Amino acid sequence: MNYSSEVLQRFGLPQADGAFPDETEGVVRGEAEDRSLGIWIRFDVQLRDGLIRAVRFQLFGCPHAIAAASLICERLEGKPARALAGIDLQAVAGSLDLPVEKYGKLLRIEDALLACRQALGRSQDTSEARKSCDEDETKDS
Amino acid sequence: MNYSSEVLQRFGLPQADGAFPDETEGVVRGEAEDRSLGIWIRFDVQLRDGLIRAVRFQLFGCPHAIAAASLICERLEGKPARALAGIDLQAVAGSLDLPVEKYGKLLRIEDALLACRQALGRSQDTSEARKSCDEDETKDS
Amino acid sequence: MSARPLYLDNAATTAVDPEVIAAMTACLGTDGSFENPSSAHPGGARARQLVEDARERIAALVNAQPGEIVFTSGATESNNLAILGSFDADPRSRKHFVTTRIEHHSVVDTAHALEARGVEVTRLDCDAKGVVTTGQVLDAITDATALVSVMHVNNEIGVIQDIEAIAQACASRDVRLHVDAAQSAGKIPLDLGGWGVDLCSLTAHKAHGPKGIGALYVAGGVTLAPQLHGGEQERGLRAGTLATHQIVGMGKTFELARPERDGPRLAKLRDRLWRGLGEIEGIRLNGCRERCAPHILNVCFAGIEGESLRLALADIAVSAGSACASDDPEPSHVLSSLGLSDALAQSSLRLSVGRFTEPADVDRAVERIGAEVARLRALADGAPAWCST
Amino acid sequence: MSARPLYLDNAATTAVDPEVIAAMTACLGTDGSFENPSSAHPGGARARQLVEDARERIAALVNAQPGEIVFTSGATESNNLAILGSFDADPRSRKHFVTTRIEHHSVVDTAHALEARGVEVTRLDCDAKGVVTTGQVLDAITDATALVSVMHVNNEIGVIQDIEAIAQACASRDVRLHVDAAQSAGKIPLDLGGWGVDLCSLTAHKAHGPKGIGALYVAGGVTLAPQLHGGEQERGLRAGTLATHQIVGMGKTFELARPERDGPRLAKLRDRLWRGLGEIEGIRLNGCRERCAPHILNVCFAGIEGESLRLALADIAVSAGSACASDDPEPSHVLSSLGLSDALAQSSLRLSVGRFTEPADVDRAVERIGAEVARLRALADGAPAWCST
Ligand SMILES: Cc1ncc(COP(=O)(O)O)c(C=O)c1O
Ligand SMILES: Cc1ncc(COP(=O)(O)O)c(C=O)c1O
Repeated sequence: MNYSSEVLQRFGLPQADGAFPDETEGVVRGEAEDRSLGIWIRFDVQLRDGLIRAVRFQLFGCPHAIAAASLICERLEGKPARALAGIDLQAVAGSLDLPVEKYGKLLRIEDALLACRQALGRSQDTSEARKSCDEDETKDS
Repeated sequence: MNYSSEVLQRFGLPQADGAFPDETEGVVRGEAEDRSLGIWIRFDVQLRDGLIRAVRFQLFGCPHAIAAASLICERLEGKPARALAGIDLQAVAGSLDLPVEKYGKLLRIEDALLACRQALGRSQDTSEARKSCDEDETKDS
Repeated sequence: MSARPLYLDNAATTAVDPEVIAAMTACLGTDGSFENPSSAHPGGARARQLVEDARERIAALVNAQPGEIVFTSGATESNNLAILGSFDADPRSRKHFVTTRIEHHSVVDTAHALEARGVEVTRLDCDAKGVVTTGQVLDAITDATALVSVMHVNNEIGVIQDIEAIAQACASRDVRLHVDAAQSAGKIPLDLGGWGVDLCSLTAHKAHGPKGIGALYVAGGVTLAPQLHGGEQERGLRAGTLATHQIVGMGKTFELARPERDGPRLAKLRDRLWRGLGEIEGIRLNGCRERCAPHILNVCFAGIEGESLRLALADIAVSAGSACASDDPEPSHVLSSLGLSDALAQSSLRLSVGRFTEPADVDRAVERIGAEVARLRALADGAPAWCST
Repeated sequence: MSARPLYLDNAATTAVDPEVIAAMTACLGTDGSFENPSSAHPGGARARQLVEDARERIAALVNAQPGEIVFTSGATESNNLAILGSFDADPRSRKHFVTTRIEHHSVVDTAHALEARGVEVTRLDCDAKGVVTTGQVLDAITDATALVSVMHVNNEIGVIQDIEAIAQACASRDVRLHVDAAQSAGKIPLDLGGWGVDLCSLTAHKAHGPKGIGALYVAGGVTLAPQLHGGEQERGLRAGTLATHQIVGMGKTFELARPERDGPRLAKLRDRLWRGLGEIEGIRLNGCRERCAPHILNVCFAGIEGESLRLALADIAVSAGSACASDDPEPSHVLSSLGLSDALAQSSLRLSVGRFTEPADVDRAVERIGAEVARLRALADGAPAWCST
């Protein structure tokens, strides 16, 4: 298996691994797993004033998944909460030079973020949120 | 093919190779050949007072044959003429450690010696000569 | 701390001993014995003598006669020659082969080749520790069985099969036994003559000799059909110019090997490794503690994803499964045979020590592995149970 | 006069070039690239890179793509793999093989093995100079022909076949061509890609590389059935741990080889030898003066018994026939094909020069041969005519 330097770097020194202590204020948690793909992931997202202040992740899975989770955490910080539903998976895969057979795991990572979004318990319509997030992402990349 | 040191020595430096000049006194000549065995041999035997004074040989053939011819020449010198018909082939083969597949060539060498004996033109009965020669050889070896 | 890279992959291959390198080099250049051992001239005869000396040394280590050693390009070729050569030469054209599920690929794939030729193959299961019993072998043998092939030391988990007993069993049924001893020669005493083994594959590069040279022990009276045609080398059993330097290298390798001395030294290193790693929670040994070759330790780190484990320890030369299959993401057929799930098989590592492994190397490896395992465990803290099973 | 032994047997094998020895040695010890090229760890990757570099160099010398080079244990194995592998993989199961009467034993014997499997073999005669024509090849090809195998340079008499024309002929009939180029690589430019050869056997040890390593060129799109099972090495075409030092040695060998420079140098030495020996009465050249590889000279000393000739010159390393058959008292099948009697074939010697042959060596050889021939001629003076025919 070949790994891009982006993957190697984030795998060796993930930027946002871990979790927030259980009672940390403003933290929502979201999980996803897929036994057949060999991945389990959990995000802790800390929000303040509608913005994502910090994200932490825990993960059982391959180096690509670890690197992807790490990169996503980096990208989310400082974004509005709706960004949780608007990660551009293609862009993540591209940045890390992920092999196609790993794309399935990205979808599970997205699921965990969506679970966070859901946990936020907002009343907004998710599809509308996703739409504006997409706009954000486009500007962002 | 392995060669005994006896063969190697006589092949590298045969003791009696060559022939006597055509008009040398007291020289008889005898030849034999066998195309299927790849051997041709010619002996020149010089006699004086009924004794073999010197023997020379010429040969086309394998190293074992050359060594055998050389050894036989050495053994004949100083012997009575009847020794030409009395070479102990077993002893020669033993001295040189000849492989069995070479024994056929020894018989052709013997033929050439017998031809010399014939050339001597003596009236003695050959079988009688051989008999006494055999006695000589036994003492000799 | 030394910068020397950590090499714990001696079951994949080994560094060549300096004495072996010296012996090999002396057969290469203009001032050495570079001549063709088949040549009739004195230089050829000298090379031939070196080849015969090497044959003697190899025979001596495994209790064989020099005439029973046939040089090949390695144990892969030896396994092919032994198995295909036995079936091609079987006077009764029998068409049944008995082997195990945990053989090296070169036996596994040769068995497939036999099947394609209409031979029926019985593959014996091992137990959870990797052991195959004599009873299983006996039960599998039928009137149609031409050959049984059981490896001595498994290359992934190190388990040692009881070849002496299996040889007796085969002999009792008049069936030929082939043994793949690629991993054991030099580390465990081999008594091929005494045990009554018919065919045995050997290789140099697992015992601090060169790669690309091996041998097949062919017990006196055992007939084989050559698989490589051309030239009368090796009594017609294996054509091709004899590679003097390789053969001399293998001879020196087997001369230097002292199983009675090297085995215990390796076992001490392996035990030190196991003591150190044993401190790690949730670690398990794959294979059989009581019947394991001295140089191999196969461990499972439950709860750590295999690919991440391997990448985290990429600076330590170890194997996941066997080297030959390293590009292959399939879980090891050997670990699967022990009953491990695909995930646990993927989370396993083979660590193997050698002549040049020092206790300090083992300690550094334990430290590094401990640290990475702790890091990845922390990362996966809270993961569901299936991640550890 | 130097005591350096006279080595004029470079067609049997060659001394390894010091640069090649250095490259090989660097792959052996603990401080070298000794790791298994199939291993996933960085040491394994480094070894793999060395293997791929070598593959590129070998491909470059013969105008091939690196992916078209499959490593084997030598040209013997390459010949076996090319021929048996072609028939085993033939989609139409065709059962006709065309080859010549002057091939190396590894082709000759493989053809016999094919016959045992029901393949019909056509063996083309050569003319009195050793040449086989394109017309003969075309005439022999039938609808059942799966493969044609013609050697490039004959190992006994050095005659060069017109492979380019033969390749065109085979292509025009849609039949696969295999070429044994063991003797030519490094001495004569090979343009495998340009000529349209399908399969070509190469070896290192005839060109100042190590024995026991060779390659098979398998042109893109040509399918073969592997003959050695186990492991995914060499795209599944040849199992067995890759012998890094051997492969690196072959790579260096092919990198150092410069046919445009080395060929003419060798030819000059060979011509000097022929000029010197030509003074000897009754000497004849076996083969073809105009189409001869630069390093080989095969001469017949009519009127001198073969075994005595060989023993007399035992201190000079030369060959009677080919080295592989040196223990074999049978006359060479190649010389017989030229029409020589058994006796004349036995009275023939192959002298072959190499990179380390100096003009002074040639002169000493001429002197020694001249003296021994004179001595044995004198000894056989007066012999009947049959001794010279
Ligand atoms: C048990 C076993 N058999 C056979 C082989 C193949 O040996 P070689 O690399 O000499 O072909 C190996 C190692 O590669 C092995 O471990
Ligand atoms: C023409 C030819 N083909 C094949 C071979 C066999 O090559 P190897 O010795 O590499 O098996 C040789 C030499 O031995 C040869 O001269």
